[in-house]
Amino acid sequence: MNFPFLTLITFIPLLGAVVVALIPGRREREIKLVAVLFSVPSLVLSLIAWLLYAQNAGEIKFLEEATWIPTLNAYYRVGVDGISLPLVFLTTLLTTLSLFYSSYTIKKRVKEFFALFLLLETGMIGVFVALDLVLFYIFWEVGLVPMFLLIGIWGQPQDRPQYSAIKFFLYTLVGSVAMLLAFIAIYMTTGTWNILQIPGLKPLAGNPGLAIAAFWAIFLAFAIKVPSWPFHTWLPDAHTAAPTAGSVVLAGVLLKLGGYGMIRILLPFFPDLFKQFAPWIGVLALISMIYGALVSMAQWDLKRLIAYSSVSHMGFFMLGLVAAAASLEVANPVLTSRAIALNGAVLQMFNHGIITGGLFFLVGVIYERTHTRDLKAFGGLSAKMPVYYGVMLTTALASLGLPGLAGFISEFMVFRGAFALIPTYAIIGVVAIVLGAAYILWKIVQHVFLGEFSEERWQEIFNPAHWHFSLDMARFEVITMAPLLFFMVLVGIYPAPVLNVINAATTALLAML
Amino acid sequence: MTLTQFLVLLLPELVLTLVALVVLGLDMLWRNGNGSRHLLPWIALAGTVALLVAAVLIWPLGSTGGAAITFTTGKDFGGDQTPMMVLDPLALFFKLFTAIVLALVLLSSGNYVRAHIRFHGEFYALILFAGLAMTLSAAATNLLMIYLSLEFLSITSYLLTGYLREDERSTEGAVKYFVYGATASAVMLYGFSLLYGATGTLDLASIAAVLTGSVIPVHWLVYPALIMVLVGLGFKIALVPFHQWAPDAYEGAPTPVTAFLSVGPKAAGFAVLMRLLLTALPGFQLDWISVLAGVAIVTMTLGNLVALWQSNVKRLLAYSSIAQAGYMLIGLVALAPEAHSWTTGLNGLLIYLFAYLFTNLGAFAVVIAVENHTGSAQLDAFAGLMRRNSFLAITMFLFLLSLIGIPPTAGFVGKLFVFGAAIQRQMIMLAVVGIVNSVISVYYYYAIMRQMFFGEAPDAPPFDEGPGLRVAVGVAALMVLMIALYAEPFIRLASDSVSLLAASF
Amino acid sequence: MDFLFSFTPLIPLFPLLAFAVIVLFTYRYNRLSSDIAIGSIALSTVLAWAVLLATLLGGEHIQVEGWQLRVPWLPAGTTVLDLGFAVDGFTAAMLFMVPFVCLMIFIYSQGYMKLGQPDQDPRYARFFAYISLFAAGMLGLVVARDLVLLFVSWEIMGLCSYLLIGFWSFRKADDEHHIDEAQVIRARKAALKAFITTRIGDVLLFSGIALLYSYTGTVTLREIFRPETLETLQTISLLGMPAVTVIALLVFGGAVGKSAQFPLHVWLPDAMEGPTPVSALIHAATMVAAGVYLVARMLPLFIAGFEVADAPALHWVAIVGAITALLGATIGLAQDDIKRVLAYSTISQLGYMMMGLGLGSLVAGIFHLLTHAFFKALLFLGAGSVIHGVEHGHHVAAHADHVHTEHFNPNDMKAMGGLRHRMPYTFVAYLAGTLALVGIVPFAGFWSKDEILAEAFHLWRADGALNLPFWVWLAGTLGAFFTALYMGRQLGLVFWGEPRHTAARHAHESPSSMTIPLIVLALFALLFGFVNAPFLGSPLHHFMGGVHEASEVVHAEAVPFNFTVAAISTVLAVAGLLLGWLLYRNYRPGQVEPFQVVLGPVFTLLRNKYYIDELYQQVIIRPVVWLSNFCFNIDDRWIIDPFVDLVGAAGRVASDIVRVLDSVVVDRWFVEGTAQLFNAAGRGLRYSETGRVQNYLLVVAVTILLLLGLYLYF
Amino acid sequence: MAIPLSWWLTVAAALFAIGLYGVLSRRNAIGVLLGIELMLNAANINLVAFWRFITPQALTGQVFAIFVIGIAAAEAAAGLAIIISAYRRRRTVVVDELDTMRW
Repeated sequence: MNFPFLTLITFIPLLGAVVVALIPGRREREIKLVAVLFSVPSLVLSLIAWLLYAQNAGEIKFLEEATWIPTLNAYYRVGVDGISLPLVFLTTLLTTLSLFYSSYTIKKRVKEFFALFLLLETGMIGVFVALDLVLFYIFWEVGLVPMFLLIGIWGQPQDRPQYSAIKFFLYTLVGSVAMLLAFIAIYMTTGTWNILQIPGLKPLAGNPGLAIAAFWAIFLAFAIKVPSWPFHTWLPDAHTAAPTAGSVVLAGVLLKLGGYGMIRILLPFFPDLFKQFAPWIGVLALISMIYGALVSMAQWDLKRLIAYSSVSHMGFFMLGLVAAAASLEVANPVLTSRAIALNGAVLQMFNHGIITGGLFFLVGVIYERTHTRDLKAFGGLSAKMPVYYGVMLTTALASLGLPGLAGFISEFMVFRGAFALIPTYAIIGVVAIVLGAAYILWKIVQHVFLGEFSEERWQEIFNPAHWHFSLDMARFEVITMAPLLFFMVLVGIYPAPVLNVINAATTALLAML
Repeated sequence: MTLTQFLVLLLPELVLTLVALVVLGLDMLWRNGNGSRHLLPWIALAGTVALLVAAVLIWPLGSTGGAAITFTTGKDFGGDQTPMMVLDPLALFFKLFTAIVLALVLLSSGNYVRAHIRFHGEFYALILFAGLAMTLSAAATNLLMIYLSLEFLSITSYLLTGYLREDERSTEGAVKYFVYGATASAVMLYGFSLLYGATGTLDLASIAAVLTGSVIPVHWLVYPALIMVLVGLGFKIALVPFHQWAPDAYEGAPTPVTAFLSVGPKAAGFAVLMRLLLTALPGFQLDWISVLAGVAIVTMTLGNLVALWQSNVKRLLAYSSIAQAGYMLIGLVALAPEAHSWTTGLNGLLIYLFAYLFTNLGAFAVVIAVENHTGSAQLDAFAGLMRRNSFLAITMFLFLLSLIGIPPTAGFVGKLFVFGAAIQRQMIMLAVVGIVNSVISVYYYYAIMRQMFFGEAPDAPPFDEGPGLRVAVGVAALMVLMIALYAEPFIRLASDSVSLLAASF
Repeated sequence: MDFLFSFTPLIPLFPLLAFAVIVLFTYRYNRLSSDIAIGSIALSTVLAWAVLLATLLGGEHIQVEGWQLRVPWLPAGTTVLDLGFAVDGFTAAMLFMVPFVCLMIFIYSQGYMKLGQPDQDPRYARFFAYISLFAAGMLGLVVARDLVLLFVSWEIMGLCSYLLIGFWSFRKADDEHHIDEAQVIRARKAALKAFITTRIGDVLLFSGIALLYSYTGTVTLREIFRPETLETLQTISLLGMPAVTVIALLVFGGAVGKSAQFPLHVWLPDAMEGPTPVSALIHAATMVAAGVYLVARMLPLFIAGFEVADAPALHWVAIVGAITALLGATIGLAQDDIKRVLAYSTISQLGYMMMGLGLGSLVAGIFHLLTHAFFKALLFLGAGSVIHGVEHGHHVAAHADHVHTEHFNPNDMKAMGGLRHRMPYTFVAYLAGTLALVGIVPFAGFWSKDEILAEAFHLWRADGALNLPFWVWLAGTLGAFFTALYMGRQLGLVFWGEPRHTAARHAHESPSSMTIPLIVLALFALLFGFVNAPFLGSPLHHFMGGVHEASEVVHAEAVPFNFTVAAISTVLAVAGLLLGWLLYRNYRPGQVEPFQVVLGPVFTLLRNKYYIDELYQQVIIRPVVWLSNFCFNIDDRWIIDPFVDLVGAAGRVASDIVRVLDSVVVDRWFVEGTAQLFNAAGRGLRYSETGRVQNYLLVVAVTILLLLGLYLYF
Repeated sequence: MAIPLSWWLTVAAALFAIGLYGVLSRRNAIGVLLGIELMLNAANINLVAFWRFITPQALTGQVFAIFVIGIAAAEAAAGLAIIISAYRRRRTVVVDELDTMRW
């Protein structure tokens, strides 16, 4: 396989960003078109890559290597396996959808928006494909900057966008600089940045104190991104302030960067330490799950609610990860349990991307019409916007883990693994499922869709002059949601296509530790 | 050594001197009403190019081993050959460095000078002379030569700082700069004298030799000497607590000069510091490492914390440059003798300097452009820059990222190397302090970003920065990216430049 | 005939397709939609009965071993988890009842939702979509081969109950429909209550399944019930108990939620807010049956636990069942809403089934489940028909005299009376249902209830002491009496005496689309009991009794018919029925209720359902809501957002001092404390920059002296 | 009679201290300038003294001293120029009053 899939997937958007930047700013139509078109190849290629990959199990594929900074022994090294591939696809999919959606909804500073968004895509994909710590770090930070601007410039004034933007920026930066030190320390002992080799070289094995410091430093960086309690507070603000597409990518992909990092770097580099600290990380996971659910139950701002629900759902992910890391045994029954847990974790990331991404699109749908997200302002919409009700209900149910939809599969696998390996945590964790049902149905469905529809209230929030599409979901909104719904149902009913890829990789990974 | 050798080895300096004099002369000729004065900056620029060329021409002579440049004292005095300067990789590096600094400063100063300064020729000539002083100081291997070149640099800097005679801030800054600088150099000179007394020689290498092999109990003199020398050099580099002149001088000076001051003297100071400590005082490692480590921490922290409060961008960047010097110092403090490892600290220092050169000069170029337009360097002058001149805004953003140290920018590579060195030497504390500081620094760099991107300036029309500035900013931005994405040649350059030093250590 | 089995997957598939088709395409065309729904369920019924036939003919090996179909579903590490369908005697028996009852209800709904009439329900099509999905869920549950598919169907039913109970929880602004604001809110609350309450049970079941899967590595029922698997489960210890017990309890928890057993029964009565057919569906054929079915399916697990544990799950099943039986029956005495009475009766009947299973008798429980499905569906549809009639009467009356506009609750039994003349078919059917429920020979209820009681009695006599079976038997018998009592009361109030309201006076018989299902079901209520009548040799026993033989722990032999038990319960039943009927036949509106006279304060207690709802409100719901707000405050007000504000503050510090000073004096101690750190530091240091060069130099001098001092010191 | 090195050094140190004191204490810029000159000359005394006592055969110390004298002159010139231009703007040569730029 010498066709440079990943390089193209990663850098075509960058090229697109440049092209967009060169188009004169007033030609908005062309800009939007070009931006969307430039995001499509990556999507197609990543899909092809997935299909090609599906046949062969476990190991890294589409590997590309080129010397980059010899003195630093840093390489341009990219490749994917079953863990990163779904996430790459997720990224390309959500980006294309976001760009498509935004081409209808973004009105101000169009050129900058689309250029930045494509740049952001490059950064995110890069993180998933990079197999060299330096490269990884660079992509990691590259993604940071555009998102910072997206939030700051296109955020709604009432949500203090600049404040949220800098908060997001600082939080992430704190984590990543700590991570940088840890990476350097690792390089000192192993002499390589190669993510695939380092686990074999037992980094910092000689220096326990430093190893622990490095472990927590890296953990911090990823935990902030995931985000795990108590590093989560940038999330609600960032989500609330960001424009719809921004929130979608933020929840759909950026959170996954952290999760992916934990699986790809933290776990393989320090399996023993991870095992040793698993109890503590597990506690964090539990707190994230339950606390996140509780807090989102207290929200009256739709976006904030979903943001906090992300905290809860990524808690599930961490629980699965902890379960997988809680034992290093590779004898079969245990290995299977660990693999299931890790599969659940990875799938949870994928699902959360699809579902929560969708939820944010749907918030956008109502926000674009009414310019409010206050749950108290709605009610009885299901009669007014039946299609919207149907779509939102499906997505929401997927989010609360209703069997038959995507969310359930990953939750089930996570808990399957957790019950086998860390029963106590699992028993506590299930509370989050009940709470999940509570805030989704009680807050979202009840307040927005059920109840009495009041015409006058509607009149004061909905101004037809500002909305040129149909009252119920417009065609472009339906088109945006369709692929996501498709995956929710597909994964919910027949997850094998996705899980085959993931399972192979996770099993290989765990067996390697 | 023969005159020809002598001339060849000094070629870059000679070229530079020549051009400077030519500029002065032409200024005289064109003073009265002749309209071709606008050529002067380009001539000066040509001079820097010539310097570059010359440096490249004699590169082979210096790159290997290095060639000593000696002055012969007269027959009646024994006619011994006293080495005064050396043409070694480090010296060459700084010749290159100087050429770039001068070029960027000259490019970005054109409009400003035309707008604010009466005597163009003198101004450009002075800048060239300052550059000359830099190259000399970087090459000097003899206390006398060091003192001379640094004084040369200082005096030119004083004059440049006070060049806006009608502007009281400028003159005030100059006075302070002068008083502080003169005192500091006097202290340093006293230190030199003690060092001479302790060893009986002014040549760095022989000082080391004497100190290592000496029987006479003179070591007690060396430490005070060391301290006093540090005062002088700390003043040049603007290390805390010898930094306080910097903000005033920077704020007062004409902005192009500020740009120069924020890079040139610092670089010279570091060059001398490296050479002096590593060549002359390797034996006193423990002393100066511990002192410098402390200085580095204080410098980073104080620079950043105070910068949080500035509302004038020039002053803000002044403090930022103080903090940056702190990061660079880590490279020297955490220098790793084993030259084979990827970061010897010293090469980190040079890479950082190089990255800093483009980043800071680029940033100042943008400030100049904005100031040319709004007539102010306050933060709010940057409001809505993205709408008024997106090129400047984006590049400025890039420079700020580089100052923070976020990839893919040059600053990241620099930090990678110096922090790497710190970790390699197990000086985790230093690295952590550095990291924390670079996070704090985000706050005030963000202040500028905020104005540029989020701030709204209703009645501010778009403007054009003019060719010179555009080139300067463009080149700087390009290099900032290059150094990060195609780091190899720069890293090698830096490593080679310090290889001799590290080896001699 | 075995080829018939290959149709099994289609049984749940047809309604599922109906759902999809209606929701996606035909939701605009009401009649077409309902026809699709009815057609699909009819097809399922046919297939189901075909499968039943095949099972009957298949004889022992099919009825016990069963037939199954596997599809690989998801890869799990080195193993693969596969799903599938299975049929055995038990399944077949369920397959006889479920789709058929559903079919009846579907047909009935067509009339109830007023197809083609001016006041037809605006979301008629959607209603049929939902009930189709509901049926699909139940059928899927029945034919599931493994716990995952079972759980999927299980949850789908949960969802449908949410959607259907809340079916009237909103309306178009321009909607002429009869529901009012109050009902909208009630329906909304009820739906949520149902979902969340059952969800609690679901989560327990979910945990149970996950545990089973973890310990046995499989979710396939028959593989779990292998003797060796059960033994491993018996040996593993979890939380100080044998794993098998823990899992059994978790599974039972699920059943408690779905089958509305005490203490999770609270959602069921409120579920009355849904349209009546939905109540019938939930109470008879689908939702609540699921819980019982689950426990019956997992019986080997319980019994395996019975062997090892000292506090076995099986006992809990019996105890909870007994409590529920009494609880429901007693509360039923004091309700005025015709449907609520039936709801509580359902609760208590479910209690009976649990008792039966709790005593280890699969067949007793399931037999009662089947009979109950028929007569309870009958009763609900009958009640629906009554309500429908009374409503109609109300409309007529309203049109008759225009002054008549006060709020009117068509469910209120005290507003009815004398309906036996106005709605003869309904009356007859209802009577049949009542007799079946009360347990009068030869109606279905008699046989099934009697078997449970007989079982208990038998076990008691077997060891003699006043053991658990005795108490179960006692509870059952008392329950039987109360059941008869409240049904007598209901008959008296609804069908006898003078009409107590103009609406009742104008009430009239429902359309045939509603009455025909009533009649059909009435026949079943009368005859279905004989499928397991002892004097016929308990055919059902032979048919499905053996399904758990493989596990080597369950032994199902039919208990011989016990005359004493039958006599006692019958006598009590007749007595209760007559008593209730006599007391309430001539009840006048406004007069004090006879029971209240007799029971006094107890009656109030019953009327308020033992205040359990209020209790939960105080003990569970409020604390949770409080906690969530508490966490939110932590997050947003007290700790973390302030911390974030520190970041923001420091960020603003850079930009301009004034705003910083503001943010420094933010009225939160946390910011105070921490922001000071930065700002003060910055500010303080800043003032070292006095602008006076000599101060600067002084600093230098001091520094030199300091360093020299250090040097001399060391 | 030869005066021992230590005496010279002491004198030089004293001179240096006096100069530094002058720099720190004089309010008049010219006075400050003089203080600096004193410090420079203190260094000169050192240089010459060390030359005489340690390396009489090589001229380095003396040469250095001479250079310093030259530099001092240049420095003074530049300094005076600056001070004068400041005086033109402010009509004062009091260093303390030059504090428009601070924090």
